[in-house]
Amino acid sequence: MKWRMTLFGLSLPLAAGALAMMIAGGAVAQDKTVTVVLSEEPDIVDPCESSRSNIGRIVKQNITETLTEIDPKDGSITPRLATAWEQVDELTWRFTLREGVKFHDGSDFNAENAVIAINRTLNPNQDCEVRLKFFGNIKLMPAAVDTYTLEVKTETPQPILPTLMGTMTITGPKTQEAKGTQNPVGTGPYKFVSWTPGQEVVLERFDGYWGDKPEAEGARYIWRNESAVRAAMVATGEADIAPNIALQDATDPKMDFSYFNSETSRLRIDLTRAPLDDIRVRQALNYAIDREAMRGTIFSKDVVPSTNLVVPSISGHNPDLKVWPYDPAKAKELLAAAKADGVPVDNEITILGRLGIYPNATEAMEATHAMLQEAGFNVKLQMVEVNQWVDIFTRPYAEDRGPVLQQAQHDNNSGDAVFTVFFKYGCEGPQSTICDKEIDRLIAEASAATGDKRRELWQALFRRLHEDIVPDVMMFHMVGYTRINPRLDFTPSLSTNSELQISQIKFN
Amino acid sequence: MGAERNTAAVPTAAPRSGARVVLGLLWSDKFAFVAALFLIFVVSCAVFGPLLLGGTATSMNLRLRNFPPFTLDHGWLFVLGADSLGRSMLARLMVASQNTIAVAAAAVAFAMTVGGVLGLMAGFLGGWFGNIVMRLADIIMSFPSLLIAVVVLYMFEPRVANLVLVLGITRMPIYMRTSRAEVLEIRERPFVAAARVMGASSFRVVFRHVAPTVLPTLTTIAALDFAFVMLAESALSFLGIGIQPPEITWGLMVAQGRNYLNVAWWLAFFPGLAIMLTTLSLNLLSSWLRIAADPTQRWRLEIPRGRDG
Amino acid sequence: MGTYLARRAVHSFVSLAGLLILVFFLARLTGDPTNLYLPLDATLEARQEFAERHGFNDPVIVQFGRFLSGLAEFDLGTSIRKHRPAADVVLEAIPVTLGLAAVTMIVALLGAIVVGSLAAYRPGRIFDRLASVISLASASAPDFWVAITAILLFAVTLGWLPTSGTGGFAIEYWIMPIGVLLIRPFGLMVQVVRGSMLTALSSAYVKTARAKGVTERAVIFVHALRNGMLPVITVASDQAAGIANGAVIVETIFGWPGVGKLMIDSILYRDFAVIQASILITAAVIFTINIVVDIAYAVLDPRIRHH
Amino acid sequence: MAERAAPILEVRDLAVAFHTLAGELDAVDGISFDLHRGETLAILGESGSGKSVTAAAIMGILDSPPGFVRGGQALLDGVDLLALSEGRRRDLLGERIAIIFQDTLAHLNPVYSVGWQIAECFRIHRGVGRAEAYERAVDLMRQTHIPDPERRARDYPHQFSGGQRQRIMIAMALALEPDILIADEPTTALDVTVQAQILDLLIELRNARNMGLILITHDLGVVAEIADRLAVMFHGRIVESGSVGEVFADPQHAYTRRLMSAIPGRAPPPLRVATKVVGAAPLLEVRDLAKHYEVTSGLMRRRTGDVVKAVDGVSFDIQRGETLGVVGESGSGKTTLAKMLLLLEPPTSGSARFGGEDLFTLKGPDLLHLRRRMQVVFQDPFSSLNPRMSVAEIIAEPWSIHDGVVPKAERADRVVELLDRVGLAAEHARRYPHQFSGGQRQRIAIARALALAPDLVICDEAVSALDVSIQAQILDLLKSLRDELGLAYIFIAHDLAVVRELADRVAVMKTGKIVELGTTAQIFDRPAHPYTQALLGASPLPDPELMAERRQRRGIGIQMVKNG
Repeated sequence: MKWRMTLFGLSLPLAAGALAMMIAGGAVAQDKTVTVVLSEEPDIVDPCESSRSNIGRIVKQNITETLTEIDPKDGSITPRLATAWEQVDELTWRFTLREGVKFHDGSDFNAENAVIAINRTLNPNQDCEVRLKFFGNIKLMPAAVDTYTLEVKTETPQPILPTLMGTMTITGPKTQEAKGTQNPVGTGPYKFVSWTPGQEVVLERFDGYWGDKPEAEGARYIWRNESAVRAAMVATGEADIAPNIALQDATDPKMDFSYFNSETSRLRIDLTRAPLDDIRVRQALNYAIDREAMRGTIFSKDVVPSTNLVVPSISGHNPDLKVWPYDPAKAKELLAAAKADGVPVDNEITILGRLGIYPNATEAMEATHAMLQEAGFNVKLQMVEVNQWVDIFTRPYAEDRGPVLQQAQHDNNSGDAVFTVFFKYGCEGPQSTICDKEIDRLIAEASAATGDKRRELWQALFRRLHEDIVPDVMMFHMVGYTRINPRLDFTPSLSTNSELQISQIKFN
Repeated sequence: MGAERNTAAVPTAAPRSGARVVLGLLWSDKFAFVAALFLIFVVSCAVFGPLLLGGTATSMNLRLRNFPPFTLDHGWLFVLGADSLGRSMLARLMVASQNTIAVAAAAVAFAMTVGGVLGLMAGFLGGWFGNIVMRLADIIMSFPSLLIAVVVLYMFEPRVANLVLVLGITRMPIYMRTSRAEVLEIRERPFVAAARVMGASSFRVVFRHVAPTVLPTLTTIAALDFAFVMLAESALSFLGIGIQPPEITWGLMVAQGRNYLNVAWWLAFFPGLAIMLTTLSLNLLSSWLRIAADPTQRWRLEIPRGRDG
Repeated sequence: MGTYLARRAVHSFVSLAGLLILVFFLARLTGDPTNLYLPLDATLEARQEFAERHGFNDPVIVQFGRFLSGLAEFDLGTSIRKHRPAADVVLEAIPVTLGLAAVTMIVALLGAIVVGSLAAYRPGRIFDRLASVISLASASAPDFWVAITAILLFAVTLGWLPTSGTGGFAIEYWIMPIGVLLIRPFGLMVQVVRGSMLTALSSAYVKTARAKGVTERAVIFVHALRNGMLPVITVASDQAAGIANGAVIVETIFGWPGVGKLMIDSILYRDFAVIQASILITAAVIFTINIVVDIAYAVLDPRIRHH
Repeated sequence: MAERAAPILEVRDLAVAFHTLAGELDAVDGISFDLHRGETLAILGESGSGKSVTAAAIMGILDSPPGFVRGGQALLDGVDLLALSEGRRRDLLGERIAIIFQDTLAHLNPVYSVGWQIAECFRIHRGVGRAEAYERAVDLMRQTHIPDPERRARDYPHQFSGGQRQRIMIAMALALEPDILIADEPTTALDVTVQAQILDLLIELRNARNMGLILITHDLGVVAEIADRLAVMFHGRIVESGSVGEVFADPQHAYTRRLMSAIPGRAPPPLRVATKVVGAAPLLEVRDLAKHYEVTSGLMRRRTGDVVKAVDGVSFDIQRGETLGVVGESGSGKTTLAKMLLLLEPPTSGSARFGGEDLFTLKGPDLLHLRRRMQVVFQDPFSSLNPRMSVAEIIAEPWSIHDGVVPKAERADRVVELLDRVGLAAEHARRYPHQFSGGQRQRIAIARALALAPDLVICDEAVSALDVSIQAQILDLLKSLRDELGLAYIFIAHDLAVVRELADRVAVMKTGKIVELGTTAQIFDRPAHPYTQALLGASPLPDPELMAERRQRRGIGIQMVKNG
């Protein structure tokens, strides 16, 4: 009994100072295996789900590789399993494949096997997330021209097909047809050893890898739900990397690194419901939010107030747009003007938050709620779990809905704004609440364009959104925190949100 | 008649005024006395807190985010520190007591009433009805309460009333079982038989004779259940299907504070302490009540201090 | 006794059937899982196809029929989330939870018996008051709070124990999860032991034992304890069932892949097959515990044995 | 007296008090007595007189708290038991001084076999091994005449009858051949025939071992049967003591005299003729009434064919204003009979007509109306009143069940009237049952039974739980009510003397049948059935001379110690 008393009474101050007192790496295993602690157990280790972050961190570019690789810094495309590519005509792309690459099971990597892998991922009878997320409206017809030349035909012009191919990993030809393989085989620097459900996933270095031999001999993935526990595990040396810890657990600058995680947070405004259908009300909403007060408190000090729904590294981001200043007086003025014109500004607006959508999501909404109230809005706050949130967020929308500001976060790490705009702002977009002819025209034109033209069209689109429509209360380009044991030499980057290349890790 | 005097061990003390007796008995159990004071304080917070401090509890000041406790630098309201949005912990605790107590009391009362009545009827009527009630208790007990919560709160709004319903349903089986077991014993007692000989209906027997006898046992369980309900409410809040901000309960405060355990321990500690002290007080008081209400045990409170025992 | 057990088994079976029906239909009131499995940007057709493929478009009663015919062949369906048979997923998790539950209950029971008995031996004394207050307080402590504080203290600051994880039979991995898990049952059972020992110690046969010259220790632990155990066992089985039904917090925080965490995730992800399988299997475990408790009653109390 | 050895136990100025609501209450107020080897000292007193507390204090098993020894000594061979350390006293308990109790079911540990419990004495005091201790336990059971002791030693207390359990208690107490045995109401709950056997056993063992025996009892008959000396306790004091013969012949203290005169059945049998109206139909006609319980087994509760015949074809009539006594030992079916007549249990077969109407086929309002005419008074006054209702509520409850009997406005007055009728005061109406003594509660129960002005009251062991003097008062009350209100009673009792006091006719029941039915005079003076004769023969009467004679006939040698 007594020890518990002690724990209750004494542990508090101790716990408070615990992390400050921590010295890194108590009993670090001096082997060359990297232990990664994820936030959740992967449901599955099938490469066709590698767009989900905790699966991607295990599989993508470690076990299975992509034809092309997207550079997270600027969205540019670099070779991986394909060494070169060219557009033959509007509907055809041709990829030259790397020679001398072998799968872990000994099969050769060639055009024929690449076709098998692409067809597996895009099999319409499977719910592979890579297909549903990136190839939903696109039909690919791959064919082997010769051993190392792959031709991909499409029904509609796909100017950014090489970027798209950066999202799809190539599995071995003997992988079972149906989704849900327990034994992923690829060409990557690490091969899959075992998955003990509930316990760990183990990878080991693949000696037949085509590229440079990585330093780490293997990788072990474990998972803990609690951010504080993940952070503690790295601190005690039980793990080397915790890719995703909460802001308040990132207390040690020697171990904790922030990185832009390609997410952008916002409140989606439902433009179809009064009083949100009035642009002055929407502007007032944006003026009423004190973003600077939230930065460094509820949000990390490293977040950047946003103007575009895509991060600056994405092609099409418009850097010239102005961040909404905090101006409650202006907000009140706009509201009064709207009211004078008969806009029912007193209608109750619901702030619909989603629990855990990002760290401190609830507090962010509570703060927003308080700020909007301060500015004279009649708002109420409701936090819901994912399923309900998605129901409300996506079409078809309920007929009897009221005016809603919905907490949302968008992740585009695929290099191009096309992965964002149609879905969020097109007339037919599954999560769009606006229908603007100009926007739809820009989407159509930009989708078919390439290069600078494409980028300028996207920028024009974002300007129209930001200045003429105001469909969102823009918040921040977000950061994530990764805790890294000092024995590793590794810096997280924009892509750490979706992959974690063990081969890039060096030891100090 | 004279010969009968003093034959029973029950002395017939001169009647003192009721309130004085109760206070005297309470005073003789110092733990219970303190518990009673604390509960009075909590209840007054629940009644008056939102009126007095409702605004303070929700007024945000991000500069005071996670302001540490035990200093008066920002006035007495911040003596217990501030939460992650810089709101006064003290004010929030006092305001939250209303929802907390209301939810817990309503859920426990619901479980006790519905579960108790079902158990009474099951015990008294027996047969197929009794069987159904007992199977229902089995089912609820092995039914994950979270699923009930998700069902109710998905289908209806996450309102306080629905939360009470969910928590109430999940706590019902213990009352069903206990009251049934007690009824099986009580209905064999002669005073029940006497009532039936008089021609009393089953309804009368159950509610006039059996129910009042079962009640003290159920009340004791209810005191313990208070803690479970408050903690369960906390767990539901954490999973996103309980009370949601801007409403506050202690459970929600604990759930929210858990993210800050290593930087601002007071966020979860004080509401947790409040839950703990409240249940502790309820239990101390209920065990005192059990003794004080039982004439054969009451002497325990009457022994002068310093004596053995 | 044999018939009694048989009757209990029939009751359990009826409850189990009722439970399954309820779970099946109630789970389907919690919304369509499509949203949770397909990316936000998935097209309407993709959503249609998904629902079609998993049979969510059929009337619920048809889905139930399918479930029943699967059940007849001991097929509990396939997890949408994990693409594996739901029964496999649950059976992997069950031993973890049962291990936690068993060790916790043994430790809590032993501790509660000693503390509760000693408290009941001299009611009202300082040990009794302290035991009561501390056990009650610990029974109402938020467990995740205790768990995380314990990790920060014992693993991070002091470095005595690993933060989390399962380590087979290595005792250091068990200490904190068990410690956190037993707080509530322990607190509760101290109360129950105290109460029932209070009754047992004031009963007539204890007077007889004392009159025989039995030592006080034997009076408590031989004469009174066995009589006082019955209500304790009832509560202990309830608590064990509670843990078997999900030591969610401990499983989650310490990374023990048990059935509690599995059930919560399955509910949140609307993974119906796993919800059904885990409830079915844990309920079967719980009913087994209840029957074992009945047998324990009979072993402890000959009056029940001969009834 | 002079040549006798020093007493083995000397109690000097023993005082015991209890903490209660009203402060400290003296339960034993400075009593002194001696006990010699081979002698039986009876301590006689009613409940609350302090006699059991005395025994507990000597043994050191007082409920403490709330009880505590205030002063005095209990010298066992000159060693003060009350001043010993706990360990030293423990060594003497069982070894030199032992005790047996009344309620054997409660006083034996239900979860250990009786053999184990007896053997424990050897294990703790003599360090004897498990197997040998068990052997000795079996042997003791044989000495106390338990049949088949080898097998039965493995059984548990609840599997024995009350008499056998008392033998086991005795075996356990005598295991280590103590010098003193305290028997605290050892036969009170037993049937008369069994009681006689147990008393015989006690005397036999006392003589064989030359023990001192302290017999604590409220029953003058038991005192007369086996005691040598007698101490009468009243309000925590010994008010009178001396040899049994002397005290019985010439009681000095007023309390003792009252006690002697209160003994039921001492007065000549009543010469009462029930106000029988010749030719009128009987109030209640019972014909071939039977209650059979089928023994079931298996999952589907299949009948095994075995039948327990609790009541097996009973027929009798009761006239208006008549009292029928029903006597029998436990298990004779008398209570089941009452339950059937009260419609608390359905009969298996047979009929009963009450006021010409078929009791068992009535339904709804007719049944409700009939309920008013037949009421009950149960044995246990502690549990037959709802502890959570005030006396007024209890007595008035029948009126809220039967609308229109007494209008609401008049109920309070009627309650006072009824209280007055049963000898209670108006101010009692506001109190709760626990504030009353046993006799007072039984008066309340009677008042409740009278509330509906019934024709018949069934008294199921209505005075069995009461002290003798209270018994007499309640019997007087029942008599006067009968005479004033013309009530008929079915008076069920195991105590023959009580029945003799009240009944016009007596039915003797055995194993579900009425073996003899006749007028009270017939049954008591000229019993025809052997069972009736056995019952009468076994029942102890408060007459030392007569009892000594009887004992002689049963062949129990007694060494009478004549005092003074």
